Amino acid sequence: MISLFLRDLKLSVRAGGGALIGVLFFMTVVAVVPFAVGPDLNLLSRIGPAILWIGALLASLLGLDRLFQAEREDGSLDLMLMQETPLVLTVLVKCLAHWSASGLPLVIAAPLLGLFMNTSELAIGATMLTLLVGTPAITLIGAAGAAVAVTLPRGGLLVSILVLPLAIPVLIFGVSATYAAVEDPAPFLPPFLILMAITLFFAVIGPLAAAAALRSSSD
Amino acid sequence: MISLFLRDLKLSVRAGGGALIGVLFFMTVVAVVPFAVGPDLNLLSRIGPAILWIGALLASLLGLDRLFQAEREDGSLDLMLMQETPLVLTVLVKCLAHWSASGLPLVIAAPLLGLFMNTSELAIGATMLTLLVGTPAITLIGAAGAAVAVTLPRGGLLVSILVLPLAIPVLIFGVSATYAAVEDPAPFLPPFLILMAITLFFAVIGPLAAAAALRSSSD
Amino acid sequence: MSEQSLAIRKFSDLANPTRFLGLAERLLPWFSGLTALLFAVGLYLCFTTEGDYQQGETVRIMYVHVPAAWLSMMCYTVMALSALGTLVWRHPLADVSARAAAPIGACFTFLALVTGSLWGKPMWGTWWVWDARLTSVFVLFLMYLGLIALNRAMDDPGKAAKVSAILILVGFVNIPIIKFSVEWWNTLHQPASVMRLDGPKIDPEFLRPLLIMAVAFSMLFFTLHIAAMRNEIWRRRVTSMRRQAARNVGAVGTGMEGPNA
Amino acid sequence: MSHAGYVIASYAVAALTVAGLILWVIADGTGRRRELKALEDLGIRRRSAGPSTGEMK
Amino acid sequence: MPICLVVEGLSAKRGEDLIFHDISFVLRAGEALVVTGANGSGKSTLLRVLAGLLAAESGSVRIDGAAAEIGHPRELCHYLGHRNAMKHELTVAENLSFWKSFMGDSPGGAGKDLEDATEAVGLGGISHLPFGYLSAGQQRRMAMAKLLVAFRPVWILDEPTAALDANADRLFAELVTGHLGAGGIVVAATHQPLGLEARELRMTGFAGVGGMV
Amino acid sequence: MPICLVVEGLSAKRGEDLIFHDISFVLRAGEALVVTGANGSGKSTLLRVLAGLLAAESGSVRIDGAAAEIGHPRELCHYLGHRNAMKHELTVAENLSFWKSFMGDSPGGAGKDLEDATEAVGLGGISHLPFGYLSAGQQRRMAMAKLLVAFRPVWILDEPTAALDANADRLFAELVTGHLGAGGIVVAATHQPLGLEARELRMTGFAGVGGMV
Ligand code: HEM
Ligand SMILES: Nc1ncnc2c1ncn2[C@@H]1O[C@H](COP(=O)(O)OP(=O)(O)OP(=O)(O)O)[C@@H](O)[C@H]1O
Ligand SMILES: Nc1ncnc2c1ncn2[C@@H]1O[C@H](COP(=O)(O)OP(=O)(O)OP(=O)(O)O)[C@@H](O)[C@H]1O
Ligand SMILES: [Mg+2]
Ligand SMILES: [Mg+2]
Repeated sequence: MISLFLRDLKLSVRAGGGALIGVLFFMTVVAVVPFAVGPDLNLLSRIGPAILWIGALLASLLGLDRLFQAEREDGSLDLMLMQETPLVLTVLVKCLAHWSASGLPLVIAAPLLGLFMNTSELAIGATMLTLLVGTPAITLIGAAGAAVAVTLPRGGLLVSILVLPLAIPVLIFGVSATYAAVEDPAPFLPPFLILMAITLFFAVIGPLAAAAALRSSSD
Repeated sequence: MISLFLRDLKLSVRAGGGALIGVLFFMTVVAVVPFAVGPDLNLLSRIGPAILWIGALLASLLGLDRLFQAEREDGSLDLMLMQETPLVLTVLVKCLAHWSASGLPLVIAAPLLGLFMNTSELAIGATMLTLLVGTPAITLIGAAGAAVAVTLPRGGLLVSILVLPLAIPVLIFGVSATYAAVEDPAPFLPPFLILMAITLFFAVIGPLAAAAALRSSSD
Repeated sequence: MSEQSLAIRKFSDLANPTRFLGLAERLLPWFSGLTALLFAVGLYLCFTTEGDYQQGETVRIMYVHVPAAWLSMMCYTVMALSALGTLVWRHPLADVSARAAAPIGACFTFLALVTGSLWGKPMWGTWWVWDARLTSVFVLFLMYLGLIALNRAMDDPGKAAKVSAILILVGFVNIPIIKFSVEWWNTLHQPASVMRLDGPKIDPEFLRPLLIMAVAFSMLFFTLHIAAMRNEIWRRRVTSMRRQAARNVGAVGTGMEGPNA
Repeated sequence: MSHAGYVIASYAVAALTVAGLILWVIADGTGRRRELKALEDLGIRRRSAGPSTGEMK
Repeated sequence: MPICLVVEGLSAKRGEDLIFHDISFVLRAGEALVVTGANGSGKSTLLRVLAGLLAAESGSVRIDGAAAEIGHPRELCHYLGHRNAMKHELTVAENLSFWKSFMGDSPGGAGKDLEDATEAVGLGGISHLPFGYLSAGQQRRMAMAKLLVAFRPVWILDEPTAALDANADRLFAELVTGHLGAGGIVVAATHQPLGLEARELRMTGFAGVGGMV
Repeated sequence: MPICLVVEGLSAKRGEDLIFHDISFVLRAGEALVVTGANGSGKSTLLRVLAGLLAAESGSVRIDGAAAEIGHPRELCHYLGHRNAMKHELTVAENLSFWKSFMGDSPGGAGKDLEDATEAVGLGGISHLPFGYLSAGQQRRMAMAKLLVAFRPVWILDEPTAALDANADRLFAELVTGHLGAGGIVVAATHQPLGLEARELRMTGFAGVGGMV
């Protein structure tokens, strides 16, 4: 299992700087926003956390579709399906590797971008925390979509169709927890705990669904 | 040429709803913003057009990377490169088909989303008009990025990164034309005409650059 | 050997990477020594000169910020010249130079951004504003990163060279925007006071360490650039030798003879 | 108002970045040199004999 | 105790159509089966059913006499399909050692180590190269080395010698003979003679019934 | 006037390395050339240069005696590579008719219509199926039908018979003979004998000159 984790990490570093491209995309999206809404710092600092979350969501979605498709195209998936190792475990480890290579860098880059959006220190911390807790959920549920779409030719798009509606709650609770941390009356913990619950829930459901989809889609 | 246009349309309809996903993503982005800025309707209606434009911009990037990559993977690109038909024309037709399948639905969905953002009817009309004129520019310049990235394993994100900076002028003039239509003192026509000029410019530059990149990337 | 390939041979001699390697081997120790020396002097001056009566101690940030900002623009200019070299003269070292410069430029731009922000917080009361100068420097940073990502994603250097050369040249419009943004638009940022047509307008007390640090940073850039170019040449040799190895094994092993032999 | 923290922070960031850059260049260099050595030890020459031609029958 | 691959009344569908129907055979340790037939007659489909990658419509695949309890017969099988299951970005050694540690060995045998395996397919000494640098034929041979690094008693091979030249064909025949000699079982689909002694299953295709020859 | 494919002093690079050097030949109407050689010797590279898909390092490819003015020799060529250039989501008929109308006919001939072409490759009557439902060999045959629906005097074929069964091999030989008989030209790279009369070009390969750097 560790060998799988290491292999996937190696692959994403070696195959064209996966992490770098994800972070760069994130930064570009954030940099585009002031051009549209104007350089008004107050406004920017208000929508800052939301923009960060949208950017992170998009960046983690865009690479996801290759999670199993690459394995399928070169035949590795067939071999993984045949092993004694429970498929659920294989899926989970692949998700972890994917998140470490492309989700974690986003979390780490978030504070820098938060500064650009003139977000307060507290809000930046809250954004980082919610991203840290929330992005794994996107990867995990994305894995299920990627598995469903693995046999489809234009999987990339389909994954998002399947995953986006499921990712919306993550986004909403992530964003509202962040705002709750900043604005006084709203309590931070309830939405944050819900976010954690969603992540844990997806950590179970995502790999299970993905494994089932992979089994049945093999042909 | 018509056969190419029809084939590409058929493909995008048959292979997993390119249109649908773009619209879905667009809706997600728009749906999240109210959570961020709070239920302040004035503010929402103020930033509404900008958010719609950002959403549309990001959504049109989503499918772009497959524009030539799919053709390359199954060898069709080789044959297209060999024909008498000028490559520029082939690229242009492919762009048109892509825009009809995934840009047009965004334009059509925009009014609905505009209502969610409490945008005035006039602003909605202006947004639609500017999107109608502006989104082709994104597809056309995106084609150049897609052609550059055609040989890359993780083309998707890289295309967006290459294209986003070039799309910024489109965004700026699209948004400012929309605002100009709503706020009285600023005249609507100048930015709108500039937007049209940018689109026409990209209609020439994009396919030319894409054709050149495709020729040189063939191996 | 045909005439044409002879011509290719001859032309390539002019830009012989092996000669470059020899040169680099000889230059590098001197360059690194000089850089270290300049930094020692520069840093000493940085901390011994007086603070500004208006800005207090924070003026010392200038000695890092301004050279880093200059270098970030100079590095891009070097890359743009190299890009011209790739496209116009097809000089084989030009592509190596552009590719090696990108990470260095990204680091300097990063430094300018961070030190600028660290200066902005006490001076302007905010880490960041979206004005023309700051935005254009951020765009420069993104362009560096984009070029690095592109180079890493394309494994065939020949193919990456052309594409990135074009991108570099297109992106070069950003450089004058950075330089003159403070004059074209009114921004929070300070207008130029050293690099002006009518001579520097800055107290020599600050000018001395600033200039020495600027020279030190430039030497650092040249040293690193030469070393990175050398690394890049080695990297390409490794790649080419590996392909060769794959082919040789095929030749030595089985299957050298065709079916109809 | 002295703001020493900001000054120290900027020098620290500068030192770290530059040190990282230098270390990376050095490490890259030694790595490539080692790989070249290994390949040369395997007896692979960079420029080998004449180019191949097809032969017609 | 030697193993034994038992196939009983197997039939499989592709989409809506029955591809083959009621195929039964028994392969004992040391026996090989070559599956032949025209294009589209269902060879690949049969192999994928045997490897547990495609659900059978009816019938069963069983392995008797395995050294330990197994969950599913596929766990005792190697499958070499049209694609090589190797990553172009990683070196050959990284690829092989990943599969070696990920797959592990089936009870009753042990995989060779990397050097021996690449040696055995005639490509010793280049395992430090990225897989993508190899030519089509070399890649195929390295995929075969995968059969050696992790031990599985049953090999299921789909057109293993496509893209190989005559010399490599011989080498492959040796590998298979060696595996059979050690008590293994091999099922291979092919268009070309493989140069080994084996029983043959002719697929007659298009809903035809396969007949043992 | 019959056409004539003239290749003079051709050489090509892959990455940094010269793959072949100074290849010259002339093929007249009705002549075929078979390119052979070990794996990685540069067969595919040569064909891609002939098809204008890869720039030659030096030398030229020319077609003399074409019926009309042409911009580039590649416009008179069919290229069948390793990949089939067909979309899995579209039916065979949709695929073929797209290529028929997109490519059009070169002057001096006319393509067959779809039914005749699928008939000619032995798969008449299944053109309503999505291309993805076909087996490997059937897909390859349908890709060959593409050669027939749009007329091109020169065919450039890279391992055309890979994955074909013996029957289809014969059928392919017939197709090629027919094309040659009608005054066409064929260049094919292959590992297996194609069963037709042709001149042979052996690539000796493996002696790449290390280029710059
Ligand atoms: C992140 C924010 C900042 C960025 C990206 C930035 C960028 C730059 C650049 C690119 C230059 C070189 C311009 C040229 O050569 O004309 C420069 C110079 C300079 N910057 Fe900044 N800067 C930032 C913040 C600040 C702050 C907060 C201050 C001080 C309050 C400051 C003071 C200066 C000074 C004094 C110069 C030298 C100008 C001259 O004499 O030519 N900068 N900066
Ligand atoms: N993914 C699929 N979906 C539906 N039908 C399929 C699919 N793959 C193959 N078929 C059909 O199943 C039949 C058997 O195909 P299979 O690939 O098993 O043939 P094969 O004997 O391996 O042929 P070949 O020699 O060409 O490889 C074919 O008629 C084909 O049309
Ligand atoms: N895309 C590529 N980039 C760089 N080098 C390549 C590329 N494709 C092939 N090569 C190299 O060019 C050489 C010739 O390859 P080519 O594909 O022409 O061989 P071939 O004769 O067709 O072999 P095969 O019989 O395996 O098809 C090989 O040594 C290979 O390493
Ligand atoms: Mg098959
Ligand atoms: Mg080949």
